[in-house]
Amino acid sequence: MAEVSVEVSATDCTDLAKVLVRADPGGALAAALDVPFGRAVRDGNDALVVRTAPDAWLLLAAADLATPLVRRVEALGAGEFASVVDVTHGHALARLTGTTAAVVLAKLCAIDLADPATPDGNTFRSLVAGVAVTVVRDDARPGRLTAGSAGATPAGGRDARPGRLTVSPTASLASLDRSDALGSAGATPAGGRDAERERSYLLLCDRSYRQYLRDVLTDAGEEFGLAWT
Amino acid sequence: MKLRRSLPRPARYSGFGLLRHALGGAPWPPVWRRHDLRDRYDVVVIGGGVHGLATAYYLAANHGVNNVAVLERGYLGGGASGRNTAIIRSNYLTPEGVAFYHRSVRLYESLAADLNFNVMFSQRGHLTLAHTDSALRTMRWRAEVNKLQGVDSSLVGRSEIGSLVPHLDVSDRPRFPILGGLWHPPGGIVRHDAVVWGYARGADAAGVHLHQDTEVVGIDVTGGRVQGVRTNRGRIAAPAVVACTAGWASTVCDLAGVALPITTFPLQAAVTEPVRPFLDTVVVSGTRHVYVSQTDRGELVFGAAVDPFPSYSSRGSLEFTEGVAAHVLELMPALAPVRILRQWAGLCDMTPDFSPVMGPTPVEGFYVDVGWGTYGFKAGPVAGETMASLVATGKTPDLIAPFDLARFTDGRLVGERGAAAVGH
Amino acid sequence: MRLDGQPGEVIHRGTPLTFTWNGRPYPAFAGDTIGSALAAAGERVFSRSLKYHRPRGLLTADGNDPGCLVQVDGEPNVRGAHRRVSAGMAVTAQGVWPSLRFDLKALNRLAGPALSTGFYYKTFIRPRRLWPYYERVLRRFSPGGRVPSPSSPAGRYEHRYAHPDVLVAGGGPAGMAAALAAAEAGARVMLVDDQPALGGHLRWGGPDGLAALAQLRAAVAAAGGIEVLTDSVVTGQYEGGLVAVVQHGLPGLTERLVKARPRQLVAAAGLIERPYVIAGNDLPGVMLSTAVRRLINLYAVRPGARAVVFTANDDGTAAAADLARAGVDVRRVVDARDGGDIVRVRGRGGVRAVECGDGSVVRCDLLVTAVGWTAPTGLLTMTGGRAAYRAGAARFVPTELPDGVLATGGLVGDGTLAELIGHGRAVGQAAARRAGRTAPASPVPDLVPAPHPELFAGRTNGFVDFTEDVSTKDLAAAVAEGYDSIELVKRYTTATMGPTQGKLEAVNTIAVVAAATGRGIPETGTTTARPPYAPVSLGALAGRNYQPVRRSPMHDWHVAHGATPLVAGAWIRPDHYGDPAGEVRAVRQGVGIIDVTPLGKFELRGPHIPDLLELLYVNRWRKLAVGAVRYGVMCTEDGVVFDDGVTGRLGEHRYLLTATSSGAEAVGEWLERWLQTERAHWRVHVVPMTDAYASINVAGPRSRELVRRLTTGIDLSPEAFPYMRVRLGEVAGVPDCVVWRIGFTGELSYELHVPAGNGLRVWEALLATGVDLGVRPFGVEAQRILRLEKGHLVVGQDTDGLTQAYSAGLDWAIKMDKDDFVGKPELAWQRVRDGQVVLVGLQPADPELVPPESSQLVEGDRRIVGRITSSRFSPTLDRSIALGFVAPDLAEPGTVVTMLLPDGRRLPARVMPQLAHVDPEGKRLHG
Amino acid sequence: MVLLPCPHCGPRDAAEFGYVGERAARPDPGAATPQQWRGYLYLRRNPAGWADELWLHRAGCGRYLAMSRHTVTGDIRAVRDAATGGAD
Repeated sequence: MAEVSVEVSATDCTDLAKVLVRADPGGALAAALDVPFGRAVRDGNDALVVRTAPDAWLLLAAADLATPLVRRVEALGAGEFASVVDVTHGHALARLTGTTAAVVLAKLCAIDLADPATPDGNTFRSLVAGVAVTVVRDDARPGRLTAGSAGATPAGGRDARPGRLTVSPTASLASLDRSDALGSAGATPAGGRDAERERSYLLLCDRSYRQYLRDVLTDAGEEFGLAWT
Repeated sequence: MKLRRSLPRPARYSGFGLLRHALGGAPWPPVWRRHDLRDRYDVVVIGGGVHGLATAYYLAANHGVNNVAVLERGYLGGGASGRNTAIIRSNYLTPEGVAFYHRSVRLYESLAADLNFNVMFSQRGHLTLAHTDSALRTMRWRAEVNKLQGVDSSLVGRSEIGSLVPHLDVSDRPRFPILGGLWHPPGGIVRHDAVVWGYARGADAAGVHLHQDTEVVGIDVTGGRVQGVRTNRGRIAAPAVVACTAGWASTVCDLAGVALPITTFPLQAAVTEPVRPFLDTVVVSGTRHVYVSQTDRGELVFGAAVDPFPSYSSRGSLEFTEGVAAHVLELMPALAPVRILRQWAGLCDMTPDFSPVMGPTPVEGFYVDVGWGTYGFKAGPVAGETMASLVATGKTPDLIAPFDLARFTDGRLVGERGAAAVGH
Repeated sequence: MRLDGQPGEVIHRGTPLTFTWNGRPYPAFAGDTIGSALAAAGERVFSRSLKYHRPRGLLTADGNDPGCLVQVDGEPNVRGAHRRVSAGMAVTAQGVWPSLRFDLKALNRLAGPALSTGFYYKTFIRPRRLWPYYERVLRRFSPGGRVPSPSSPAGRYEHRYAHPDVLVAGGGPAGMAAALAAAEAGARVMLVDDQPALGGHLRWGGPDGLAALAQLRAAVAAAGGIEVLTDSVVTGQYEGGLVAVVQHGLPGLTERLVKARPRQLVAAAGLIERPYVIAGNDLPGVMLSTAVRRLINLYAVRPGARAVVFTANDDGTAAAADLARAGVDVRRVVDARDGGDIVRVRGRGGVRAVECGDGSVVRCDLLVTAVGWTAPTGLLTMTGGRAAYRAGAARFVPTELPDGVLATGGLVGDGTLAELIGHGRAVGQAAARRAGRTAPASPVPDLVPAPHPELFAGRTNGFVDFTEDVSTKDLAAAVAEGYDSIELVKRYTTATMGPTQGKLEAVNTIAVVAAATGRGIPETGTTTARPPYAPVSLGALAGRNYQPVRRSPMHDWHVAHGATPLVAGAWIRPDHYGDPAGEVRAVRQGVGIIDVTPLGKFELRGPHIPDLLELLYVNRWRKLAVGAVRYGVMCTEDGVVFDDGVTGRLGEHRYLLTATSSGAEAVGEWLERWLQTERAHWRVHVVPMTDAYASINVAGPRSRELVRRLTTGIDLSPEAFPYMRVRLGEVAGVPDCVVWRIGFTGELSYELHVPAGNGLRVWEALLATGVDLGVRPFGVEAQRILRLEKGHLVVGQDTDGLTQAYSAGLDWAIKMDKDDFVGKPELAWQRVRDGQVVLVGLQPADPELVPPESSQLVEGDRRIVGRITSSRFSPTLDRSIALGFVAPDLAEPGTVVTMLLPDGRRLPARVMPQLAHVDPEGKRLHG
Repeated sequence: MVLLPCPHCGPRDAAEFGYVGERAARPDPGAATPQQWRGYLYLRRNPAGWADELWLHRAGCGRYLAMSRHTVTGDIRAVRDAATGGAD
């Protein structure tokens, strides 16, 4: 069973910019953001727009983009009751990547991580090791958000709609993938059908749990040699 | 009320009797008998658990009222009486609470002799652990109120705790280290079924009719006065009806049109395989929501807080055992290989102030002894004694006066809620 | 005795090893169970029974064997007939004294008749004072192994969630077939079996089934999408379809609890063989037919030399054949189907002879019985399924399955191997379909229980429950005493309540009670099946036991600077840095800084904020100007103080609301509750900001100077930035900081809310910049002293779950002329009620004496008239100070009350004119 | 673990939710008698059957939910976001 010898790694991405948007789901801002509940969509090269609640969105972007992003979104929602708040400092953010990422996460989280239930681009908020965590499945390698705000690799993910939220022509996101090779065969919970690919999850929780999240991921990933990068 | 001559007592239980029966091979007489339903009783008690049986027993034993029926939907002691973790203590917070439970402990102490039935009351001591400053503060509050009421109760430190229960981790390692505890030597455990059977046997001997498999489906009220009850076996006229149900109090009282300040929650418990004796006291951690004791048979009995939402289902859940295990192992890490054998749930009628509802209701002749939350078994004897006195004399005993139903409409709740953080 | 190689044996003769049994070394092969290794070495006695300490040996030779519970190293109650031996394992017998062979507790047998069921209820009653001694003796006879010592190393236990489409519980032929069929249909399958390998009865059923077994195993291995969990037990199905599985034998892991939520559960647990209840049925050497077949075929162990076989079915006949093949002298096969019977087993310490129904006596050392099967329906009935008694087959069968559950194999009925596989396949397909996959809709063939005679108890008194030592006579006596429902019998005799959980003995118990009451088996009914279905360790249930911890951005700094940690809910906070009194003096004389990050913080946006604040606080908010801050008190609808904190208006439609650290979560939910349910039309957004800001309180007469050095863009002059005002600006180069001037400590103080990522930077800058001002960090303890000196109450300490706002001395804040606010009606009525206790400042007459918090205030011997809620030694006043509740007639300033200390001393204290002990006029605050 | 159907997130473990209480209309605080007000504060229907309850999906979408739940079987026959109207 579960003969796995694979890599899984984690990265602390807490520094990324995070902007919370609260608005009427039927309003103009919601229409402009155009992301259904439970989905995360890459918008141009600038932000990952995560619909976290029926009336809430969380925008993730490179570390120095919070302020322009706030302005931009505020402009989209002008005239309606909407709140756009920079919550960059309010959350810890980690990225868990690897062929066994789902197996590691399945030790901590009760949600079905198989493709039919939570495909790439899916997001949910649930308990992870007892803490409420927003999980975003974000396998798409190009344009992947990681720590820092280094150079750019402009390439839309499959949900990309270039231009919508572009903040500035110069600032864009990092895509700091370390490995080029897809991981070797891995195991998934019950079955192993939809597993052998590398997966990547963004995990976002209240900032005060940053160390705790790191500790539990390390512990759960121990058998797969989880390393922090 | 009519006084009936009490029937001869059954064969007395004793070591000698046991030997005689063993050698002679004569069977023991039944602990209780079956009867046809009379069409009229002086008092009908709804609920064949410890409260109902004790009420009936004391009505007959203390007041000579023995034309009494106890109606039990299932089998005697099959509800909360048979599902609780049988912890007895009197170290409550409020003077009212302490006085009441203090009397209960006294009654428990003499119960085996009074009933001629060994209820195996083991006064091995009751230790409540504090993991926070505020828990410690509330414990000191309890200890001080207890002492003033003559109840043996005191604050103890880590080293004393370590010697009382060597398996407890009293170091700083746990996430919530043990800071101190409330030590209550007269507390302990009892064999819950034996208490039920002992009262049942005593009540039966005194002439009370115990009707099992008898469900109350209606309560007749005319002109604001109770007339009797309807059951699945027929109608019974009675000038006095006492509701002594746990878990179904709202449903039963609803039959009489009496609204209650009660929400019903399951309370789960679990028991392990037997292990050799190593735990001599009852250990409670309110902060970590767990209590544990070891029976004379060697099993560890675990309980926790009530479930997080109301239900009338008495199924056990996995989260409960997960939570209990996590908390027990935090307290006593060495127990990891010990296996849970069985889990179950009972129903607890929670009130807003964590105190029972006892006494008359707006319906004349209809009395309640309900809302016992998680502490009903501890109060069984004293509840029976005081309810019997109320029903027989019409006067509310001082001990239960603070627990009347009217306190909710008058806005004078009992202060046990103040210590709720520490748990029962 | 070990036999030559058997075709299906699971022992590895190439890997011999040694373990110890009661201290003596024994040989074994890898693959042996403890029980098989000991049996191979000729041991027959493995334990002593609970009450009478009778010797017990192998009965079932599987996990349920009641006679083979042993201690393995530190682990008690190990199933010795299931656990595999490993080299160096130390196995001992449990609960015997001084030894298994010579057990003095067996003297109990002499008292046998008097130890009849429930004897302890009837004795030890008088004299009362002797009961504790009796109890001590009783406890000494409790069964079971020893728990590990507190210092022994813990194993590693883990949890894992799983979401298979189909979970098959039981890896016998039907279970394997079901798994294969479901997987073929594309379902993700989890196949669980408690044995170390798949196969069920095919493993030990003799050479004929081995080829089929190999085929099935190969097919499972080749199929994609089947995750096989062997040496794993399904321990229960719970509401919501949750299935718990405990996995053993994983590398580096003691056990793993798999929490599976399959769309379909297929129960394929097979059958459990029942013992025969006659006199002597517990003697070592009495075994079930399945036990001897396991011993011979799996472990190559010859179970005895001369055997009698009593059978009512073909399996007994097969067992007789296996025995003969293994070289056992089968002296007689008594067949119940031909009217044969056995009535008694003779022997002491082991079987010596069997007394047959025809009066003959056959000498032997082994009695093998095959008298029927129990379908383990517990897993089904515990989640709402039903089982009914089928008299013709002498067993209960499932009649109604809960939603999401299917059953196959022996649990359902009997059949040939092909029939079992065919049924399993059809059920597997059905499960896949129900799980949303496409599978052929082939009809599920009938699988019915084969006819079987009812053989629940023989003519003599025998043991029904082996672990509890309950006999037919005990059950009958309980019924005669009036404990005549199955639940009461169970409780009175403890039958079915032992470690085998009734799997082996429940049906026999029901049958014997049915006979005793004269009711039939169906009317007698079953006892309620409760989880867990198999015993599960606390370690597996607890798993890694992760416990969330919250830390502020300055946490590591506190640790590095010697802070004593304080566990405050989920947070870890610095209690003090070694010298709380010094920290207090620093604040009163110079300046101190404290990390108050856990303070609840919420940013409010929207036009209806004043409405919300007016509704949820007892005080007034409408006129709060931009830049102003106000203290507020929240009550619940019953007027009880719920939380307090300050709220500042940062902009036209932008406020920052704070709550207590411990109340933060509840306050956030409270705000949302009113906004989402009662006032859904109000336009207010609440954004939790507790973690977004590192919060630092800078307090002391020199705080203005310190803050001035680091801020840009804020005029800190008292005129421009007075008490209870808020400003936005830059601190230590960090933009977007919120600075408000408030004073929980009673000193001039500024609270800085700094974007959390920069918290440490600002914290360190404050300390570095204020060296000449005498700046010191202070912890929660100093803050407690400071606030007590100032008479500020702490909700939850100076109030409790029933303290209403007037009692807490908050009259000044309550604005009854508002139209509505939460708690208003109760507060209106409460105001006019007499007798409410009042919170007052107190000072003990002895300035050195600090009355412990919760000390009671008394009058006369017993009357309680109040209590101390907070007390400390005040370094500022150089005396003890306190807050406390007193009865209203004692609240008059100057009244002397009596404190009763925990040590019994009664000492006087004086009621103060106000709550504040230091600077009641508030000069320092406004400085 | 009981699964509760969140109208937004789908079925989730009960552990993610908080039970708030029976849903009851708040009396007019200006007009209510003590009896009425305390009935609202303390008296409960507590049915062994269908109950109208308020829940919070605490670790999920954070929404308050109006749920009609059977307290004996655990079945849920209706659930909606508490903020969206609906017959009470």
